[in-house]
Amino acid sequence: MIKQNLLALQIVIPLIAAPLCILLRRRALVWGFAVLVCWLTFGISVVLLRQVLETGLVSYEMGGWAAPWGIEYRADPLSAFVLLFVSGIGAIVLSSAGLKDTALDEIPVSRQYLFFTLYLLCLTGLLGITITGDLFNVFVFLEISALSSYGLIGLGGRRQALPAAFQYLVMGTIGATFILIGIGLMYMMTGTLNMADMAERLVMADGGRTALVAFGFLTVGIGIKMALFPLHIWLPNAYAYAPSLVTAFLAATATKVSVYILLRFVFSVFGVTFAFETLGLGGVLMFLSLLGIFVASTVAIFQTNIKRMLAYSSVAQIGYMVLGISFASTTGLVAGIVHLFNHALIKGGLFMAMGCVMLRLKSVDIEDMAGIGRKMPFTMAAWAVGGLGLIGIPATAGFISKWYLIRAALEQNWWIVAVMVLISSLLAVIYVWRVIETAFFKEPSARAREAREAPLSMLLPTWVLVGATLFFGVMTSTSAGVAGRAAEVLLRVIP
Amino acid sequence: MMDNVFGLYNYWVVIFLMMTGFYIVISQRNLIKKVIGLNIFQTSVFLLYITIGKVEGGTAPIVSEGFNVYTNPLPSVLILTAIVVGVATTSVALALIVRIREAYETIEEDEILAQEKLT
Amino acid sequence: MSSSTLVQLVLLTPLVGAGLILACGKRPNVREMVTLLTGVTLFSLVVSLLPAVMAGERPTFTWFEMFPGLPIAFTLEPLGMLFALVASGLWIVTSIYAIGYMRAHHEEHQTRFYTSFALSIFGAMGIALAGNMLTLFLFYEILTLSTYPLVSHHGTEGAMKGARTYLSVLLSTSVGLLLLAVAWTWVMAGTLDFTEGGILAGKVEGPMVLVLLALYAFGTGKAALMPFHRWLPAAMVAPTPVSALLHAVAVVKAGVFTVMKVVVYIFGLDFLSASGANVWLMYAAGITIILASFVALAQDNLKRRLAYSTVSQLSYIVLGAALANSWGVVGGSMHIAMHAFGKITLFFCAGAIYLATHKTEISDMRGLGRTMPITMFAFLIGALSVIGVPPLGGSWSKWYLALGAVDAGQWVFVTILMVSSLLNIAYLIPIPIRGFFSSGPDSVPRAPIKEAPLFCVIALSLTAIGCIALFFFADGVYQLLLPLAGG
Amino acid sequence: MLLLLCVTAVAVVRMRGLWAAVMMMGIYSFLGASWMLLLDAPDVAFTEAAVGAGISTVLALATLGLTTTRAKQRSGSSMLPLVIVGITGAALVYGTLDMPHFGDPDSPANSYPHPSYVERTEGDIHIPNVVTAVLASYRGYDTLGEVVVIFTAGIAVFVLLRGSRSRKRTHRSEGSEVRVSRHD
Repeated sequence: MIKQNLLALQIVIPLIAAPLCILLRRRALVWGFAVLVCWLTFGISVVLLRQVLETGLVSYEMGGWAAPWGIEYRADPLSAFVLLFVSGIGAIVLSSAGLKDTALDEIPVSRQYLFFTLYLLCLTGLLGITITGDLFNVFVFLEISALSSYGLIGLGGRRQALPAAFQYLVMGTIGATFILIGIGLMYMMTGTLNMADMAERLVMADGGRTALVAFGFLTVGIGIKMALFPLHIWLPNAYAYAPSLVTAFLAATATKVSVYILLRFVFSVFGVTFAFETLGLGGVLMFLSLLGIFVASTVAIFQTNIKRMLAYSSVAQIGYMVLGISFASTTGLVAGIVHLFNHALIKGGLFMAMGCVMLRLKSVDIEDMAGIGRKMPFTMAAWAVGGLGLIGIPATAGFISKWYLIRAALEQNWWIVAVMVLISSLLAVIYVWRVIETAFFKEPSARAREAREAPLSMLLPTWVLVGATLFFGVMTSTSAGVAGRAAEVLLRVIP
Repeated sequence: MMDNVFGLYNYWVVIFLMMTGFYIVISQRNLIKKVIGLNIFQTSVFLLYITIGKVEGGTAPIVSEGFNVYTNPLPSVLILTAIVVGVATTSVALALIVRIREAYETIEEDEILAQEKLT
Repeated sequence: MSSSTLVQLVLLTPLVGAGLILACGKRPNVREMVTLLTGVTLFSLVVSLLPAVMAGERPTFTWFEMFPGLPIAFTLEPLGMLFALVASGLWIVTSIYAIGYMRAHHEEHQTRFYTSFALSIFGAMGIALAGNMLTLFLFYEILTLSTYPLVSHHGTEGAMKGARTYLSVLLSTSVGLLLLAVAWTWVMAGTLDFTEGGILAGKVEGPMVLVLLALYAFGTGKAALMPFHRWLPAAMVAPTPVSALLHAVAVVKAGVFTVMKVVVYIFGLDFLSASGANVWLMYAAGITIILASFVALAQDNLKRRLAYSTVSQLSYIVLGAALANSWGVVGGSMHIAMHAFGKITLFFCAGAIYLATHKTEISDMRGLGRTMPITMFAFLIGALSVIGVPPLGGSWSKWYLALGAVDAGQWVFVTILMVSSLLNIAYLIPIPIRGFFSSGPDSVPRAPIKEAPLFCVIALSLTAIGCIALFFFADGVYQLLLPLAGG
Repeated sequence: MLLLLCVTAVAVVRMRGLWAAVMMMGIYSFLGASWMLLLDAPDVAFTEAAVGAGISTVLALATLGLTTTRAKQRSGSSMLPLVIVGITGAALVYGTLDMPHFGDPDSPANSYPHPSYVERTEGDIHIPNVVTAVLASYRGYDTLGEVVVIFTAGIAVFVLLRGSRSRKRTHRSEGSEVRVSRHD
């Protein structure tokens, strides 16, 4: 019974839990409940992934109505993989918010229980996007996650959070509306909203031009959502001024899920042939991603607010993922998908560490962080490991992604691209090292002198993420293995 | 050619409306006007969907004796959902505006940016 | 214990040592005992493996697969054996020296210092034992990163700047060029294992061999081939024990070791010499040898002069590799050991002089031989060994290198070796000469004998004796290395 | 009808007064709703009239009450937005060229899936209004999602506006303080 409804439970559990959070109200209580729900969701996704790896595809018809009439939920290796790390990171990040003296303190006490509600809703939205097999349903869940994240960002303590959230809202809504237009046009051409069904009918449908435009709108819309350069302008402010926990969660998951939608549309709905051979999407994506990597990395170097710096770095890292996708080869896709996962871990860990810093310093300004490595050695050690992952030093997860990316480039004899990827990681060295140098080798700032180590309840989740970065930097059979399966499914190497 | 013009005329109008809304969003500096623009943009997309569903000579999809041709019900269903989503977005946006006004004493984008530069 | 277990232990010992040192941070005496004990354990483990390797055994083990078909694996072969012996043996001596130096100098953050040191040795051991290029690359980066805190140890603006140069050159070459070369090799050859006779034969052709060799040679920034040598003088801001062990032995030798490994086990001597792609590398090495010597001549700061001398001497080894024949490879590899002993002695002396007199500039060092006779004598021995005068170890490696050059028909390089030896004399010998025979500033009365702390003197005497001993034991080294040449 | 829609939309662009702009928005929604009615989508039309024209407008007016009613004369070039909009619009028009014509009963959207919702509904659900039927059954899940969206928005608005008075004070008293982030 449970096994059959696993797909539905994945969404329904956090969905139902969200309003219950309002009823609980008391901080410890609501935290315990929400964390439990998150871990439960994670557990389900683990079972689901194993199931998918066994059978290849798990499908569920919502309400018992078969597609194309009803809404179908389906999980293939890619979606199961995304579900896994989104729910996992969601659970880890939320675990840190528990007792007194954590990053949750950035949010006024009177609103903390609502934070949990929004958090769970956002999680629901992200999971829903990943799991659904219905185009319009994607839009609905997209809006759930988006609306809740506007609220979450608006919770940020500084007033800059408000315009940041507003800007995100405007751009996000434009993106969503573009996606809606795309969906509408697709529906017009095929008469169905089910993705698998649509992929089949698209081949029969004549009307290349409409499909082309639909494709364009979907790509631009998703591009905004995933902060693909140059559509990224909402992201740095949103990440910089949101509460640290929110940043950690969103940075690790939200853009990743958007990349997932892109993969889904491009490979599952439109098909490689149409997207890459007819349209030459590869060239466009490659150009934009490389440009994005360089520009965003360079901008990151000049930031003084470290959360903002990491946000720009995220824009650059999205570039790596898209670059991998743009190769449209198995290795390239593995690179893109595995980087989804690896970067989620790395950025999650880094922003969690920033949460610890924020908690103790009340600032994430580089000047204030001088000498903090001596006062908060565990926090900053975690940051340093995460930073190394960002650069792609061997034995961290970042290296794995880079390795696949370079291999993908070399396999197709794109020398220049391989070289550019490597050069760009040197830019990461600069912005990461600036922080390491300041934190460990400079004389402590006034704020740093008064700081002390972050509480264990924050350090533990941070180190779980950072530890995972190291673990998946050497043990790649899980991450790269599943990514490989996912890539094969997307490219229809195996049915 | 003329066939095309008549067949697609409705779409073109809808496109014009959508683009007007889109233009308001990205060109206006006043936050409320941006929201209005978003609203118009979204409403126009709803019109697009409804236009898709229209069947020549059909009638509203309420099953009753004497009618055989019905307009496609699915777009209507979708748009009912989308309208609600639109309003939800609008309300969050407006709430944000209220708070921004409290924090910055203005709802003009340029002035907010100017204040940020100073602080 | 089987030799493959021993190899694992060799790798784990410094890592465990680092952990223990960190744990004992509050008690300096215990901490330094742990350092020494780790060093001794490590060295004895390495030595215990020697007979097996001499007998032709190649202990191997695999940790796990990082990528499908591409594991983190280790194999101990003669070249790695030599490097491991030199690095672990000299670590003990350096630890003795460091204890004297760091205490006398009242350095801060000593726990961080010793921990990073042990981690660096861990990196060096990993490089020595690496069974494939990916593993080597992994430990290469570990070595780079673990040395960084040592270079920036003082935390001053100058130290930070030096450390920044250090890091940026090493990281950008390794990430920008070496990683590319490794990935490319993987894509083309389908393996990265170090295999006798190389893995690239028949896989790459024409000018691509040249490009790939260039990526490897310049990508290995630690080999300090010009123009990527800047980090080495910059790293001289570190405390002297660091300069001595890491920037005369472990780090730089890891670089040339990598080049040697690549030439022998990735390209294969026959393939490389047949392709003719090695000729430019000879010239690049030759130019570095001569140019760096000239630069060294112009330096007045003793440590900087030694650093440029190292740059020059490293290219001897690169030259040996580039010759791609048996004499060249044996000579080059041997030079790893010979130069290590000579140069570490010189650095120890430089540190001792600094401790005793706070002098860093060569022009200030007149008459020092009278106040610090042991130090200056050791300096002389080290200098002579680096120059290559019998009966000191350095003479053998130069001899084999010259043979290699003759064998390859490259008479130019015989000349270069000669000229370089002359330049060595010109920039090294004046220092002890002035020390012993030139009187100090006239106004200052003759100072009594004042040597550096005992620990330091012991250490520098040991390495100086080592220079002499190596002359007589060179045959052992030769026997060890012979399999490299395919003999 | 369509002309009126266009005129209203353009009027919003030109207008400075926010009251009037909001009213125009309401009118626009209302006109849109009327057109939907003409296109045989009465359910949507009613919803749009009530929610789009009604609630949105009221909310916007309430916001105006809390903030300000005049938009500043905008400065700077309006070329870039025009270009973006132009390109987007042109793309869309280009896309229409392959579209099935307006009202075409054989278009994929109107002929698939077979049997159609209308035909299935009669047998499956027994509610004459197909839209309601589909909404509640086949795509009931979207409807659930819609409820969640409302809920989410409600929470978000609540979170944002709750205690905003106290925040107001904090912000003012803090003046240009940027780094300190806690208020409670």
